[in-house]
Amino acid sequence: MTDMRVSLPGLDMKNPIMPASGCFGFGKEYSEFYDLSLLGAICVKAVTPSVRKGNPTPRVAETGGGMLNAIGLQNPGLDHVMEDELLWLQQFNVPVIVNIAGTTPEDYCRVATAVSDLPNVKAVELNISCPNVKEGGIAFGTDPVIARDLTEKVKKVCSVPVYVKLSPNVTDIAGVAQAVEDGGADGLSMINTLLGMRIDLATGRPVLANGTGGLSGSAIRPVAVRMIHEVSRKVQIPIIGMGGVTCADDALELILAGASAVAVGTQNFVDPFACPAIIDELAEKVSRYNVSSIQELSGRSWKTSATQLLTNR
Amino acid sequence: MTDMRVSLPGLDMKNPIMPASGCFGFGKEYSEFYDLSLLGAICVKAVTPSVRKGNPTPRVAETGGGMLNAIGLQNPGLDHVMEDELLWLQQFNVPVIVNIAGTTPEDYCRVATAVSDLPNVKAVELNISCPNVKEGGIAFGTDPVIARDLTEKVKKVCSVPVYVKLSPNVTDIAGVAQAVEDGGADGLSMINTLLGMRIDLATGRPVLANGTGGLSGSAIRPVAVRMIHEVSRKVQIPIIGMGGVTCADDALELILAGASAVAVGTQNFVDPFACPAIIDELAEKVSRYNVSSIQELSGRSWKTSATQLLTNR
Amino acid sequence: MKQVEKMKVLRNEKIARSIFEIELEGNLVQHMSGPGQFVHLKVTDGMDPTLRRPVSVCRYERKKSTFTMLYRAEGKGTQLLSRKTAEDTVDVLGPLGTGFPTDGLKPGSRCLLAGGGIGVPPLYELARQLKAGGHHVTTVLGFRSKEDVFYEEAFREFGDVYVTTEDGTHGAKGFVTDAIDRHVPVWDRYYACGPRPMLRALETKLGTGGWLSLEERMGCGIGACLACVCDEKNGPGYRKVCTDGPVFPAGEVVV
Amino acid sequence: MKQVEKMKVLRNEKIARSIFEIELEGNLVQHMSGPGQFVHLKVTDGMDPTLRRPVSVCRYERKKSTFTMLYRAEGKGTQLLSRKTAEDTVDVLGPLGTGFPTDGLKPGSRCLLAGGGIGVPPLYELARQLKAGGHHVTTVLGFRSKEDVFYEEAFREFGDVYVTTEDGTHGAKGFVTDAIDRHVPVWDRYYACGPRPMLRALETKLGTGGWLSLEERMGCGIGACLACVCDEKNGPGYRKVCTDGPVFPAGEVVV
Ligand SMILES: Cc1cc2nc3c(=O)[nH]c(=O)nc-3n(C[C@H](O)[C@H](O)[C@H](O)COP(=O)(O)OP(=O)(O)OC[C@H]3O[C@@H](n4cnc5c(N)ncnc54)[C@H](O)[C@@H]3O)c2cc1C
Ligand SMILES: Cc1cc2nc3c(=O)[nH]c(=O)nc-3n(C[C@H](O)[C@H](O)[C@H](O)COP(=O)(O)OP(=O)(O)OC[C@H]3O[C@@H](n4cnc5c(N)ncnc54)[C@H](O)[C@@H]3O)c2cc1C
Ligand SMILES: Cc1cc2nc3c(=O)[nH]c(=O)nc-3n(C[C@H](O)[C@H](O)[C@H](O)COP(=O)(O)O)c2cc1C
Ligand SMILES: Cc1cc2nc3c(=O)[nH]c(=O)nc-3n(C[C@H](O)[C@H](O)[C@H](O)COP(=O)(O)O)c2cc1C
Ligand code: FES
Ligand code: FES
Repeated sequence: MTDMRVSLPGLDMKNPIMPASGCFGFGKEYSEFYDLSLLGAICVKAVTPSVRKGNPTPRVAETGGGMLNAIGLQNPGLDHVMEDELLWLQQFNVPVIVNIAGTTPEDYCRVATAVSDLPNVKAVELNISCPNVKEGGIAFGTDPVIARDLTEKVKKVCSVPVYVKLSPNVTDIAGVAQAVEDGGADGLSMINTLLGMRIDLATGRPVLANGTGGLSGSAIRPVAVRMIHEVSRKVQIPIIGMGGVTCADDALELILAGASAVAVGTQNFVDPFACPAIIDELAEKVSRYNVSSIQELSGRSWKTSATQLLTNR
Repeated sequence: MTDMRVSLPGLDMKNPIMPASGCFGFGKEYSEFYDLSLLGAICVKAVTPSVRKGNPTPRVAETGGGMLNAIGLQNPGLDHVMEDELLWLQQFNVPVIVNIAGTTPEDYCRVATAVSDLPNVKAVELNISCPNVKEGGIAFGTDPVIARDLTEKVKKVCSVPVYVKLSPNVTDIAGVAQAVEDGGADGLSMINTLLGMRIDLATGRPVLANGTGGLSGSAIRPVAVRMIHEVSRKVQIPIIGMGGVTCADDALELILAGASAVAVGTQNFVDPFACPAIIDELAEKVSRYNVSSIQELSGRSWKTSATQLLTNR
Repeated sequence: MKQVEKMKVLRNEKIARSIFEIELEGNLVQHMSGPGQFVHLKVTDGMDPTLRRPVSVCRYERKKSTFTMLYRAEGKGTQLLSRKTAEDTVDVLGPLGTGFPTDGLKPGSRCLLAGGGIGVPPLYELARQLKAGGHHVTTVLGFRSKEDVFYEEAFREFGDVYVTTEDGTHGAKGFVTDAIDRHVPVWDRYYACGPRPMLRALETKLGTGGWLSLEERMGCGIGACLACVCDEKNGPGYRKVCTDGPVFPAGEVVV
Repeated sequence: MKQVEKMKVLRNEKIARSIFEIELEGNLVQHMSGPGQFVHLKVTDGMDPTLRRPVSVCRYERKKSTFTMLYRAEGKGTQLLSRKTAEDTVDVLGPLGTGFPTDGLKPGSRCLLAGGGIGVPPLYELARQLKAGGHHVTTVLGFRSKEDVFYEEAFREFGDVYVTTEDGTHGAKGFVTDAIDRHVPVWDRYYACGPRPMLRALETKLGTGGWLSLEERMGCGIGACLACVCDEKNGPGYRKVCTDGPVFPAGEVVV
C-alpha cells in the first residue's frame, strides 16, 4: 500500500485531497454526507474582517466544461466565523486552512492574526486572486511587488504557515510566485479562477449580475497543469494544486505537474461525495505506480525523464 | 431578412463568419466539402518568410471541453504560399486574410509586403500570440510597447489593412489592444489560445512533445467573451472575435460581447461543415432579433441596457 | 436526509408543448418530507453539462418509492433528460430544501394555490396533501397559451380550478391575478409558485398570509456555495433558496 | 469523396478483452476505395469528448452499404462508442486516407501481412482483396496475451495464420518478427500495421518492399491542421498521416 500521507508546512495530511475554498462553505453541509475527518485538510470559504453580502444574483452560470461564479466573497465576517464555524470544525480530526480576503493589507493581517490562534487552524491562505470584487482581491495578485509586500506583512503577524493563492489572470505567474516566496510565503495555492463572462442571448446582457465571473471546472485544468508545472520548477515552496479536478486521474495530473496536495472545487457541486471518492480512487491508482509514497510523484513530469511510470498497464 | 453583411477595414464580407487561422490550412481540404465562396472571409494558416517544420509530434491533445495544439507554425514558407496556395484561392469569391508570424519585425514586414500585393489578399493578421514557438510569437503579444512598435513597422510597408491577433495570456489585454491601436492597427483578432498542458499518466510526461500547447475550443469561450467585452469598450477599431465557437449561438455571444465578425477554429475539426452550418443557422437566429443588420448587435451587451432583445421567444 | 442515488426511470412522456412528465423509482423517496421540495439532477455521466439541474417534486408515493417531476425541456440539461427512457437512470441528489408548510391551518381551511407555467408542478403534491388534511383547495393556473396548459384536470380532483392564458386561447384571457379577482374572494392561506413577476404581483395583491416558492440559479443545491441567495426584506441578512427555501413566507424575502 | 454521415449501427459486440466489433450502414461505404483507409468518428452529440476518433476500416461490403471496425474500448471516446446499440447512429467522417496498395503485384504473389494488437483490423480487408486478386496470403498476428487475441480464425480463410503472444499464453511466445523468422522465409511484398516499435522492427528486418500503416494523434483527419505529420526519411519534408497515409512505403518516413 502506497503511503498517501503528505506533509506540508503546518499541514500533516492523511492524504493529499482537500476541498477548495468557496466550494465547501465551512464544511457543515458536506458533513451531512460524510465524515469530514476523512479529508486531508479543509480549506474554508474566504473570510473578511466584517460581514460581506457579496454580489447580486445570478451569481453562477454554466459554461462548456465549467462554470462561472461571482459570489463576491459573501461571508459572515471574522467574529462569526471564529465563534461558530471554526469552533464547530474542531470536532473533526482534520487540519483547517482559512482562506482570507480583504481590501487592505490590514484586513489580511487582522484575520490572519485572529484565526491563527485557533488550535485547528493549521495554515492560512491569502486570497490575492479573487476576480469577483472591485477592490482588493485580484489587485494584490497581479502585481508582484504588492503581492510580496502583503505576504511579508501577514508573515509578521501570523503564527501559522502562510499559503498564497495565485491568480492565473497574469502574464507571468512564475514572477508573482517568486515574489511571494521572497516575501516569506510557506506555500502556494494555484490556480484561482480565470476571468470569464457569458452573455444571455435573450436579453443581450451578461448572465451574471456582476458581469464577469470566475471560470472553474474541467475547462481550466490544462491551464492549471501548465502553471503548476512552470511555477514548481522555479520555487522551493510546495504547491497546493487546484483547477478542474473531477477524479483521481485529474488529481494525479496536477501532482505529476508539481503539486504536493490537491484541492477539489467545482466537482463538489456535481457530486457531494467528490472528495472522499477521489481519496479512495487515488489510493487505488497510486498503488499501480512504483513508488512507496505519493509524495514521490510530485513534479515527476519535469524531475525525471520519460519512463514508463506505471508498473502494470 | 436581416442584412448579414459586415464591412470591416479591407473586408467586405457576405456574412460575419470565417475560419480561424491554423484551423483551415489554406482552404483546399475544406473545398472538398463545400464552396469556399460561401464564407465571409478566409483566414489562412500562419505564414513565415521561410519554410518551417514545426514541432515534433504528438502535436495535439484533448482536454475537457477543448484541445491543446502545438503545431509550431509549420508552413511551406512565403514563396510557396504566394505561388501555390494564395493563387489557388483566387478562384473563390471571398476575401483572404493572411496570418503572419515571425521572429523579428522584419519577418512580419517581409511577408506583409509580399502578400499585400495579391489581389485577393484583403488584410493581414499579425500573429503576435502564438504560444507554441520559442522565439517571437507570443513575446510580441505580451509587451504593449513591442506590440505597438511591430504594428507601426508593418503598417508602414503593408498596403492592406492590418489586424493584430492578441494573446489572452496577459494580465491586461486592453492595454495591449490600446497599444496596437495607437500603433495604427486597423482591427484586432482575439483571442488566440490559452497556454496549457496535459500530462500522460502512464509516462508521467507531458502529452505534447512540445510540453505546453495552446488551449482552444468551448473551454475558452467565456474567456474570449470577457476579453472581447472588455477590449471593445476601450478601442475604436473593430474586433474579429474567436475562441470556442461551435454554433450560431456561440457566434452571437461573441458579437453581443463586441465582436464585428467571428472566426471558427477547433469546430472545423469536429465538423468539416461547421462554417457554412453556422452561417445558415446564424441568419435564422438573427432574424429573431429586432434589427435590420447584424452589425447592430455588435457590442449590444454594453451599448444598451437590459432589454428583451429577442422579438419572439 | 439528503441522498445521492441513481434512480430508475419508470416513464418519461411529453404532456404539453415542451413539457415532460417523468417518474423515477428509488429509495430516496423515503426521505421526502412534504410538498414543495426539489431535487438536483445530473442528467449525464460525462461533464457536459457540468452542473446539476434543480427540479421540483410534483408528487411522490412513499409506498411505491416513486416520485414524479414535470419539466420544460429547453436547455441542454433538460433536453438530455427528455431523452431518457424507461430503465435508464438519473443521478438524483435530494430531497432538498424546505417546502410548503401544511400545518398551522384550522380544519377545513380555504387554501388558494396559484401557479404559473413551469411553477405549477410542486403545487400538485401540496393540493393533494391539503385535501387529504381536510382543507378546501382552489387552484388558479396561468399559462402562456393553450398548448402550454397541463394538469388542469389533475388539479380538479382537489377542488375548483381556474385557468388563464395570456393570449386567451384557453380559459380566461389574462393572468392568475385576474382569475383570483374574479373567482376567489376569500381564502385563509395562499401558496404560489411561478415566475418572479407573478410572485411579486401576488404578494402585492394578497399580502402576507401566504407562501411563495422561488427559483434561483444554483451551484451546489445544498447550501455551501452561496450561489442562490436572496435578500431579507426587512434586514441586512439573506436567505439561501436551496436550503432556507425554495418556499418562503410572503414578505420575508425580496422577490 | 469524403462524406459526413450519421450511420446506423447494425451491431456492436465484444469479441476479445476490451475489443469490440461494430458494423455500420450508410451511403458513405460507396466511397471506400480499398483496404487500409480509416474513418473519423464523433461518438456523441455533445462536446464531451471534443475530438473525433480515427478508426480503421476492417472490412466493407459495398453492395450492402455496410462496413465493420474493430476497436479497443479504452479512453473516453471508445468507451462511449462501445455503449452504442443497434439503431443508434454514429457520426462518421470518411472514408479518409490512402490505404494499402494491392496493384503492381505479379499474379500469385506471396504477401506477408503482419499485425500487432489493435493494428490487426485493417489487414482483414487487405487479406480479402489480395486473396480475391489471386495472391497467397500469410498472416502473422501478435498480441499481448491469450485474452487479447481476435480474428485468428477469420484470417485463416485467406491462408496460413501464425499467432504470437508476448506471454506465450496462446500461439508461440514472442513477437511477430520471431514468427516471421520461423515460418515465413520468403515473400514478395509485406504489409504491416501495429505499434511503432513493431513497425520499426519489421522495417529493420524486412527492409523496403513493404507498406506500413502508421498511427498519430489527429485533429481534423483531412489534412488541414498539421497535427499528424511524420518526417520524410531522406529529406527535409514531411507527410501527413491522415491524407498522405496512414499507409506509407517502408523507408519513406521516419517510423
Ligand atoms: C427550486 C427550483 C425548482 C424548480 N422546479 C422546476 C420544475 O419543477 N420544472 C422545471 O421545468 N423547472 C424547474 N426549475 C427550473 C429549472 O431548474 C431550469 O429550467 C433548468 O435548470 C434549466 O436547465 P436547462 O438545461 O434547460 O437550461 P440551460 O440553459 O442549459 O441551463 C444553464 C444553467 O442555468 C440554470 N438555469 C436556467 N434556468 C433556470 C431557472 N429557471 N432556475 C434555476 N436555474 C436555471 C441551469 O440550472 C444551468 O445551471 C426549478 C428551479 C428551481 C431553482
Ligand atoms: C489511422 C488510424 C487508424 C486507427 N485504427 C484503429 C482501429 O482500427 N482500432 C482501434 O481500436 N484504434 C485505432 N486507432 C487508434 C484510435 O484512434 C485510438 O485508440 C483512439 O483514438 C483512442 O480514443 P479513446 O477515446 O479511447 O482515448 P482517449 O484517451 O480519450 O483519447 C484522447 C485523445 O488521444 C487520441 N489518441 C489516443 N490514442 C491514440 C492512438 N493510438 N492513435 C491516435 N490517436 C490517439 C484520441 O483520438 C483523442 O484525441 C487508429 C488510429 C489511427 C491514427
Ligand atoms: C462558487 C465558488 C466560490 C469560490 N470562492 C472562493 C473563495 O472564497 N476564495 C478562494 O480563494 N477561491 C474561491 N474559489 C476558487 C476555488 O477555490 C478554486 O480555486 C477554483 O474554483 C478552481 O478549482 P475548481 O476548478 O476545482 O473549481 C471559488 C470557486 C467557486 C466555484
Ligand atoms: C491546430 C491549431 C492551429 C492554429 N494555428 C494558428 C496559427 O497558425 N495562427 C494563429 O494566429 N492562430 C492559430 N490558432 C489559433 C486559432 O486561430 C484560434 O485563435 C484559437 O484556436 C481559438 O479559436 P477556437 O476555440 O475556435 O479554436 C490555431 C489553433 C489550432 C487549434
Ligand atoms: S445552490 Fe449552493 S448555496 Fe444554494
Ligand atoms: S489530422 Fe489534421 S492534418 Fe492530419
